[in-house]
This record gives sequence, C-alpha cells and structure tokens, in this order.
Amino acid sequence: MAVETPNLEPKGIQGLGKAIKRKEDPRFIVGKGNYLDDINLPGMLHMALVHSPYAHAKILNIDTSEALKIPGVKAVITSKDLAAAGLSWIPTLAGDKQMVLADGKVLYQYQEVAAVYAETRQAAADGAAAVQVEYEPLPVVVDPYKATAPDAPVLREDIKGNMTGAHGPRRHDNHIWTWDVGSKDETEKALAASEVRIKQHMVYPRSHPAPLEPCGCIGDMNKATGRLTVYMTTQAPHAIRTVLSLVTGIPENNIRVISPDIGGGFGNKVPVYPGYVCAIVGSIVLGAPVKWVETRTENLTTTGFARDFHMDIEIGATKDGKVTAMKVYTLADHGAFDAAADPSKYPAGLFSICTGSYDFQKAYAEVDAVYTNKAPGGVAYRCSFRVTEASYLIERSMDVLAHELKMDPAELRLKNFIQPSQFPYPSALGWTYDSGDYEKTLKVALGRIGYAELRKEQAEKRAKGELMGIGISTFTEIVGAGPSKDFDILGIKMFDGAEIRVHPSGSAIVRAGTRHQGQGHETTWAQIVSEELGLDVDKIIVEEGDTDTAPYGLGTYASRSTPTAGGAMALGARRIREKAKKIAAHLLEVGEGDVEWVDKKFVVKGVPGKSVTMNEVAFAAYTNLPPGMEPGLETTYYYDPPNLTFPHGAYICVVDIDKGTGEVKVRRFVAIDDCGTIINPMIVEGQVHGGLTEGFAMAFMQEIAFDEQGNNLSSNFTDYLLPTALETPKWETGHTVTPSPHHPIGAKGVGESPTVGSPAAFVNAVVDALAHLGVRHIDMPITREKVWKVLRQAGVDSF
Amino acid sequence: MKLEYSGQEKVQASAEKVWSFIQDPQKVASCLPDLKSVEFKDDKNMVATVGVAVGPVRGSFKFNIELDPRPEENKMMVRIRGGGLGSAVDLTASADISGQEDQSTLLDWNGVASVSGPAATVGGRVLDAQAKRLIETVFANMGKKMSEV
Amino acid sequence: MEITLKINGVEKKLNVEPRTLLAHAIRDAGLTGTHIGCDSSSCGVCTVVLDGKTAVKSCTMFAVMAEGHEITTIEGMAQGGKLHPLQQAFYDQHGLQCGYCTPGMIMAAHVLLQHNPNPTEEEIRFGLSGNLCRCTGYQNIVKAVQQAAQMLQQPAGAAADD
Amino acid sequence: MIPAAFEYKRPMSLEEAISHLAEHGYDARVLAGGQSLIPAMRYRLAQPSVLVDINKLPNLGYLHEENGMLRIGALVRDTDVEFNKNIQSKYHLISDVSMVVADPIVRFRGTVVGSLCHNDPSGDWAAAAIAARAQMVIQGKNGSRVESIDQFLVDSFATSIGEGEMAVEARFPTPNSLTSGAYEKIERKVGDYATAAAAVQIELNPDGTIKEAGIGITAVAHMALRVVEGENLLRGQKPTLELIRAAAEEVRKIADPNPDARGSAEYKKDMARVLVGRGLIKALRRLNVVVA
Repeated sequence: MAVETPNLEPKGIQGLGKAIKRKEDPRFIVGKGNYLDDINLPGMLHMALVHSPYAHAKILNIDTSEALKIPGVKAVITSKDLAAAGLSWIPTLAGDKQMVLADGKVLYQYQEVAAVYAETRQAAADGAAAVQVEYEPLPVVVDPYKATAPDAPVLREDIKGNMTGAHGPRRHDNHIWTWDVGSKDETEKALAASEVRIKQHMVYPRSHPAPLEPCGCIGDMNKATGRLTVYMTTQAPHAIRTVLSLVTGIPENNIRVISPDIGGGFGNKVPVYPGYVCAIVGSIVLGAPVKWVETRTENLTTTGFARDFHMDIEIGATKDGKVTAMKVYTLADHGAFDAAADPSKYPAGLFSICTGSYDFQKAYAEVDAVYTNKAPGGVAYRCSFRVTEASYLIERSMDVLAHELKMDPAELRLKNFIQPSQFPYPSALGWTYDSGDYEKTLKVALGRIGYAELRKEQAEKRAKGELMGIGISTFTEIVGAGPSKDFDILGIKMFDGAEIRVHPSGSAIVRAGTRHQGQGHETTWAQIVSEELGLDVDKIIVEEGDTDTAPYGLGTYASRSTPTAGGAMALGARRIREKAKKIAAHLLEVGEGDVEWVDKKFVVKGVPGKSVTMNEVAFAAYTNLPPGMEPGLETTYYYDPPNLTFPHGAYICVVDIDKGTGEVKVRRFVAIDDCGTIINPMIVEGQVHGGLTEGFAMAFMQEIAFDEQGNNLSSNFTDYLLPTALETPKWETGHTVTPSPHHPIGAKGVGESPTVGSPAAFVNAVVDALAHLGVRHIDMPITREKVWKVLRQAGVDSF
Repeated sequence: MKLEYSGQEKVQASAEKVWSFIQDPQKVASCLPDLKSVEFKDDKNMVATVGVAVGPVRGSFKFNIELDPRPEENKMMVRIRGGGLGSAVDLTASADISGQEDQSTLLDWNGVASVSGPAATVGGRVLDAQAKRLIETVFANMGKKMSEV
Repeated sequence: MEITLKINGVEKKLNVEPRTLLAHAIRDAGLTGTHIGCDSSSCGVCTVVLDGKTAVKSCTMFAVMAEGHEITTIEGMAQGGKLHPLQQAFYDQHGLQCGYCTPGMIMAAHVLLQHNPNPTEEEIRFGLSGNLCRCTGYQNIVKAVQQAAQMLQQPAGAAADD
Repeated sequence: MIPAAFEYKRPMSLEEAISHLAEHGYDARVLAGGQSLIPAMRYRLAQPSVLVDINKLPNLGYLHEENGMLRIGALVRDTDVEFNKNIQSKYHLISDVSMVVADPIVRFRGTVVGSLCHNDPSGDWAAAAIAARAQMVIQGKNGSRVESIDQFLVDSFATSIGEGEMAVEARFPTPNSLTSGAYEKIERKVGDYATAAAAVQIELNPDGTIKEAGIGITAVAHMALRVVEGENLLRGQKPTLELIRAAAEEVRKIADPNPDARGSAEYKKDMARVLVGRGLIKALRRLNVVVA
C-alpha cells in the first residue's frame, strides 16, 4: 500500500533539547497504528472468559455441555484442563502464585472460571454465557483491617497453615508479609523528644491505570516448527518471554514475544494475566492462533489494580518548624494473590522514599500486606513502585504539620528542604539522592503563580465567606530501577539494553529492551543517537517490542526507560564513536590522537577545515577500513546504572469551592519539574500534562470501590471515572534543570513525576480552603459530597 | 449489593388456610411473576425460571427455592439462590404469620437479598426500586390467591 | 444478513449478524483505525462520522442501522496524499501520545468544527467531552483543534504550508 | 462485549412498526437512538428477542412549532434540539437540557422521545417535560392519543405506552416572552447519570408576580417527580429569595433517593433542593428579575 502521509519526519541532526515532532505520529494520525486487536492471523480463533459473580465462593460444579453445543464453539477449558499441562497456577512477580482459572474456589468477583474458544467472537461470547457454574457462597473479606481478625475466613486455603511466605513470616493465614526499614527505637525516641507531633491517618484508595486500549494476547503455536509466537500488550516483552519459558517449559529461543503498538499502559500491561495464559494454552492445544482481547469490564475488575495503601504517619518537629523524625505504619491491601509488580527485594516497592524532599534525621516505616477478596495486583500505576503513595503521604503530612504549627506551608517546606550542598544525600531510610535544588524549584513555582498575592486574595475572600485554597507539593521521586546490586525481578537484574546499527549510507536502526506506550521513544532514542553520533534523525529508525530482534531489557514502567535504556543508548553510541574515531583517523590519514569530535564531526586537531562526517565514516566502515579492523559499525550495550535518579518538582494548585454543592474548581495549576537534562521539551511537557491529569483524576474521581459482598462498583467507565476535556484543568508547566551527576546524559526521567507529585497538591488546596472550618484531612477521591458534609456541618449553606 | 425490604400483607383467609397454602410448593410457585418453568424437587424444594424485566434489564433468572415452614414459631422462611445474566442472587425471606380475629391473616414479611455480578455492578443503580416491586408483587399475588382458596 | 455500507466513499458488501456492532463491521472490513475501548459508550475511541455531519460511537450502533448512510473513518480523512488539517494539527501540536484515542478524537473534532468552525477553548473542551484521552491531558488536543480551525478558515492551498 | 442474538425488524412505515410491536409484545423493544439500550444489550443485561428499528420510518424527524407547541418527532436527536437556534433563543429550559444529556457524541444519536419512553429514574428529559408541562402523542393500531406528561410517566422505566403502541411525538408548550426556565444538573463527570438535577419553568404576569411555575426533579426518587407543593407556593406570588427558598425546601419532602456512589440520600436531597433554588434564580434572571 502506498504511504498515505506526506513525509512529516523532522530532518537533520536533532540532538538533546530539541522540541522536534514525533517520528511515531504519522502512522497514528492516519489510523495505521498496529495495536493488538488489529492483528488477524489466518484460522484464528477467538476466546472469551467466564467470570464469577461472587467474590468468594466454592465451585460445586462447572457444566460446559450447553456451551459446547453452540455452533462455532471449539472447546471450553477449566482449571482441571490446565492442571494437566501444569498451568493451573502460575508464579506472580511478588513470589506468590496465582490461579489461572479458578481452582475449586473463587477469591474475587469476576475471577476467571473457564475459557471458551470459538470461530467467531460472537460464538465465543455466547459460549461463555452458556457455561453453567454452581457456586456455594463463602463469607467475604473486603476490609483489609478485618482480614487478619482471628475469626476471619481463610482466603488462601492453598497456603493455609504455611506461616512463611516469600518475604518472611506470616502471622495469620490472610497475612502476606511485614516489611520495615529504618530504626524503630531511635525514631520513637526522637518523636518522644519532639516539641510538636502530628498524627494522621490517610488512605490512598485502590485505583486502576485503565489505559484506553484494554489488554490482549494472541497465542500462535506453530506445531510444525515448535515455535510459539505471542503477540501481547506488554510493557516488558523480554521478561514475559522468560516467564513464559519457565512456566511452559518451551525453550526461550522457541518463544517470540511481539509487543505491537500499545494504546497506553501506565503499569497495567506489566504482569501476566490469566487471559494471556489461556490464549496461549488454547493455541497450543487447538493448534490454531487464539486471540483474546479484554472487555473493559475485565480490564477494570481482574487486571492489576494500584495503590490501596492505608497509612498512619507520625511526624515530630521543633516549635519553629524543623522536622525531626517520622514514623509510618501502612496496611497494604493486595487482594487475593500477591501479584504486586515490584523489584524482588522490595515488597513495598520504593515506599521508603517517604521522607521526601526533607531532611529527616530519623525515620521508620513498616508495611503489612494482607489478602482480601479483591482482584490481585499492586502494579506501579504511572509511578515507580509505590512512590506515589509515599509522595502523597509526606506532602499531605507536611501540610498537616504546617497547619498544626500555624505556619505557611511554603515556609515550612523551605525550612526543611535537603540543601544542594548535601548531595549526594543519604536518607534516613537508606537511599542516596543524586542531586536536586528544591528551593530553587519551589521559588520558581511561587513566583510563577504569584503566591503572595494569592494568599492576600484568600484572606479577603475568607472574610467575605468565600472559599478558596492554595495547595503545594514539593515532591521527590526515585526512579530508574535499577542498579543490579539492589534490583531484580524474579532474579533478572534490572539493567536495560540498546543495540545500534549504523548502515553504510549513514542510516541507522536502533533497538531497545524497553517498550513505549506513548512516551515517544521512537523520537527520543533517535535524538540521543543523533546527538552522540551526528546522524540525521530522519535516518534513524527505532524499534522496540520484538524479542527476536531487540536486545534484552526489563521494559518500560516506573520511569525507568530514560535512566536505563536511555543511558544504554548514549553509552552504546559513544562506543560506536570510539571505533568511528579510528576509522576517521584512517580516512583523515592522521593518528587517532590527532582526531577530535567537534560539532558532531571528526576534525583534525588544529586544522578546522579537515574533517569527516559520521556518514562518511559509516560508509568507510563497510568499504575502506583500517587494516585488520573488524568491519561494520554497530554495538549492543547493556547499561547497569550506578544509582537511581531522583527527579523532583514543585506544584501549586489554586481551587475555588462552591458552597452550595461542594464542587471544587481548580482555578490554576503550576507545575515546575526538574527531571535533569531534557531530551525533547515538547514530549516532556506532554508527559507532564498527561500525568497531572491522572493525578487530578485520583484526587477527585478515580476509585475502584467495593460493596460488602465484594461487588466491584467501578467495573466500567460509567463508574470508574476518567476526566474528560471539560473537567480537566488547564496546566501551566515549566522546569528547572539539575542534571543527574551519574547518568550518561544527565537525564532523570519524567513520565511519572506529575502523577506522583500532583495528588497532594490538589488535596492540600482543598483542605487549605476549608482549614478555618476545622478540616485537617480529606481522603481521596474528594467528592462533592465530602466537601458538602464539611460545609453543612460548619453551618455553611448557599444556593 | 445488599437489599433489604419489608412489608405487610393482610390476607382474607384464615391462618390455617394460609399455612396450607405456603407449604405447597405448587401454590407458592404460582405466585411468582412471569414464571416460565418450574420443576418440583420434593415437598420443600423447587427450581423455577422467572422472567425479569427491570428497566433495560431483561432476561431469565433461574432460582433454587427452598421452603422452610416453622409452624411452632408461626414463621415461614424461604431461601432463594440462583441467578441469571451472569449475576447471582441470594435471598432469605421470612414472614411472621398471625391469624386475626376477623378470620384474616397478617403476613409480616422481610427479605434480605444479596446481589452479585453485573446486575449489581452495572445494573445496581436501577435495581433497588425494581427488586422491591418484584417482591411486593409476589406477596400481593400470594395474598390474592390465598383469599381465593 | 448481507448489508452494503459506504465507508470513505467506497461501497462494501458485508455479511453481518443483526447484533454486529458497527465498530466491528468497520474493523472487520480492514479499517482498523477505528478502535474499541469500552463497553458502555463512554470512551469515544470508536467515533466515526455518519453522513458528514454527525459523530457516532460506532460500538453503540448496530452495523445494520448504518445501511444507506455514508460513514467516514480516520482512513478517509487524508485526501490526495494530503493530510486533513486536523491530522496535520494533531501532529504539529503533539496532540497524541499512545495514539489509541486519536482517530476517534479527530473524527469528533471534525464534526465539532462543522457545527462550530471557530470554537473557543471552552467550546472545544465541551465538544470533545464525549471522548476520553488517557495520555495528553487534552491541552494539546485543544491546541490542535484550534490550529485546524484556523487552517480550515484559510483559503485552500495556503492551509498546509506551515 | 457482544449482545445476545436477536431478530431485527426494520419497518418502513409506522403501521408496519406497530404491527411488529403488537405481534411480539413483551419480547420486542423499539430501537431508536439505542444509546441506553445497546450498552445494556452489550452487557447482556438486556436480551430482547426482537428489535424494531424505527430509524427508517418516514416523517418522524420533524422539529417545529405549531399551534403554540414545539413538536418533537420520535426521530429528533438531542443534537437537533441542541443546535436549533429557535430553541436556543426561546426555550431556555429545553436548550439547557439539550446540552447536558449524556455526552456530545451520544447526543448525535439519542432521541428526546426515546429518552422519555425509557423513563430512566435519572432521565434528564423527563424532569424537563414535567416542568414544561409537555404532552406525549402515542400511536396504536387504532389511532393516536395525547397524554399529559404526568399521565405518561408511570413508574421507573414504565410509561402509559401499551403493548402494540409507540410514542411518536413529544410536545412542549411554546414559552411567551414572560416565560423562562433552566436546568441545573450535578454529575460526577460528563456522560454520568445525574447525581441530582432540577428543571424549572416560570411564567410571570405583567405585574411581576408568578403566573405559573413548573418544577421537575430527577435522579432523586424512583422516577422524575413534579414538586407540586413547590409550584403551589410560587404561583401568584412575587418572586423573592425567601419564596424560592421555601419552594426549594419542598423538594426534601418528596425526594427519596437511593444512596449510591453518586452520594448519600441526604446529599442528593439537599442537592435537589439547591438545584431547584438555583434553577429558579437563573430562570428569573433570564426574565430580568434579580432575586439574589
């Protein structure tokens, strides 16, 4: 087919800092993206799943006979069939195991009970509706605080009585693990000695990433070659291939995982879901390709949820506002299986970043995880493994402390920031922050929004009985997992790879182990290579997502792509440049020591006119090499970062509140981010817009809620509320630049800062607006009713 | 979701007649609205398929119904478990039966239903008022038929 | 049953069941630019244009209902090797990230501009509020629609030369 | 999600449509815009065995004034109303409603008459029709009849349409220059069902007193309701903030909302009250009467 778009590609050498338009866009704007459901293979069957209406029930009988009578239905499988293949349970990323199809009982509503394979999607759906399952309902555990009560029903009978889990001892059959960090005794002592102490309970509610493209998978087992090709909406194709090999026994080189264009991921597309396994098993059993594409209901009710942290914090400070110590206890609701997608050593993710941007001398954090009758998960939803919860906790708590001290929240923050001179800064909970200038970033934000005038306006309005609030969040993130000394998933170290091949004509193909879902890697990786090698950006193609061709890597989530694969890209390019330099010397007929890289060309030192371009060198690499040199110009680089990166930012939100209805209107929102070196400012700004919108959604709308029977009350987009253009505020963005001292190009990663940093700013603004009515905290999502309740209790009423 | 209902039905029939009526699965079944089919398992158990129309929700529900008369307590218990449209309903209803001086009988009933699945998660917004109407219809039908006996 | 749908000016004979959703019929005809994202008529990624001036969510319409109507999908927007101003503007303004909502968003914007060729920012946000985007935060989408509105009001020929 | 199979009828005349409806009775559903029905079918919560698609019926897409009534044919889409300049300038209540039904894309398909026939407890048009004292035209095999909206709306999801009948038209009285209205709705986001909503219409006497008032509330009871006592309080009085407060207060006495994710019963009741108040203030302001 002829290319339908004019050549839109940005041209020429386009390195770091250039806001060039995205190379991946032309196909998307004409409707020629290639998402999973766009792939159709000859003879392909469709799969549909049968789901449990109950959240906790014994399965008495599954009758598939009616389903098998439907024309077009080829097969129905249940857990028993999977057991024959050893696939009725699979390991989770968190060291637990989970049912693929319900084995004897169901543990959460909508759990997968059977899989139906059919010639058409209609027949598959009819088949699923015709499977008759007989259940005996069991008592349901919805509240995580009740999960470990002595009389609580045992959820996981498969590990009943086994009091040691993957992360240490369990103290109840519904308890998963306890994890703590820091010094408890010293922290308690410091707290006891503090002049001022605040305590606050807060909940980061269960939410779901809900990308607009649901998850899906096509299993394609070629019985003639023994090769399994799996098309999957996955953010981590290589890890998936390894896991698939481990659970199926098929050698890794006989499995090819292809992750096509992904319609948003946000962490949802990291784990392995039962539907994927059933599609693959179906293909192996039936010898035909099998496609499964989730419905939205399946997406919201069965795939990886996020958050669900129930937190208690205590902070000590001096009377004049210097923080001294922090103690945190968190109860984590992990649902029916511990399928959290965290690095192996960190069952609570990177939650221990909860001291934030502040110089706490003493800190202690403890997390208990429990099982409940809810879908499994605990994915890093647009965040670096529980950083969002940590950031919200500290940023919200700093406002509680400011309120207690009757101090301006900006002033309190300025008083407690880690100072630039303290970097590298070892935190009380064990991290070494790489760099930052928190005061500078906050001051830029305060200036931009006109903080002093806003406070004046607020005082005037309050005198008139009008409600206006200002909320600040000066968060620090921890991203780029990670250094192999600390980070692995199922034992696989969390480095990432880049492969760069420069062709004779000066074009290049670049591949990475990451897999973008809208972040713009096809543009930014090309920019890094263009910067480092002086090649035209329009001659660089970026490919990700095919395990047959891309170098190994752990994938794209937790803002890790730029810190890991971005580093690999830069260092790989530099390695190529080293070889290129030798070829350049050969071409220039001088010694290698006389050649230098200036303005993206090789020049002879002191002879500015005498130079060769990378294009010329590339041609020579295949045609005219120095004697004895290996031909070609390419490399594969695996980058194991020495440390994590610590992006930060200062966000300020202004809200007005309707006294009649409790409606909160976000009037302004200024976001100043510092993500170190910026590769493409346009893309960075776009990431910030999107992340702020998800933060706004968390603060005011999004929640996966359950009733007492374990019914998921947010099972579709009419009840799981995503903001539209009309609700979404207008964002004002900006940045400061504090490069990472250890990253090859000084970049830190930005995709998640706004989701991590913004919720506290919104909530702080609302609480600030209501503070004079005695409000200290309101849990998210802040609905109109929660505000209304405060207003009416305070006697505020208005039409 | 959990739904709770209660009501009172005055039947123009003696308590004796009422008791004999409600212990007869055939007679009880005849009070179910839009009954499509019924299979009697024994003198206390039956399986009934009922058409349900709740606004946009339309389809068949299949229920296992167990009658549990407790004359000594003047109480009739009914347990219903079943479902349809991929959803499940568990309902326990009880009625206190008291004969009146005027040869009529008072049924003081209450029911607690637990609904799971799409009917609750998607249809929950519209379920409550309709389910109430359905239960009221059953008791109204009973009252009418008992009076006719 | 057999139906004839006119999609992007081309008549296609399709064999569908009455329950076949228009979105599935379009996609099964090879035009996969129209996406599906929810079960509840909420997300709008399946938005197509019916008879030039009406936007519909094609997963909330049966294919049989579209018989006799003209359907325009994202694949029908570029004409003569030239992008539609909306496509150009989404590209120029970074109005997309993962691209999944983009076709529906462009089709909704296309209809919006026909009814209101010169919308304010507020009117654009209002008019696109039947379409969800999870990546962009809408701000650059709004800018893109503003740019396209301007391009469409310029005399033909001048529009594409940015 | 894939609906269950059904039989599809595409009548080309009203007579044919009615004969299909008469033949299939309970099992048949009318398919107009389909914006409520099709999602319910995709969830398989609705599994009608016959769909009678009325979209090809001739002469049901009219939207015009006649004999002091705005006549809205059964195939008039919400957007036809929303984009109509005459409605925007004269029918303030209807214009308000037309901008907040579902979402802008759904409105291109959804029909006013279909929404009234559906009579969802949270329907927007039902409240508006109550406040504006609309009428419905119902067609059966043996001719048509006209009913007041109060007769037509029977119960949640139930109307006075019998088997073998269908509604073909909604009629809204044309407001005179001393009449205005407003629709006030709270929703969690665009496209959500109302948490609470209020439709009001006011007609003034030349002396500035209220000649007639209409108040409809929705999403706060088993179906949209008329706030009769509120209307009675307003009628004949000079509009003041006190009076509006008192009329709005009447909402509390009849609202009986279900608590759900949109809010508690108390919240919804209070919102219905606030929204009635705001609607009255807005309608009066549109008549250049400022009370607050």
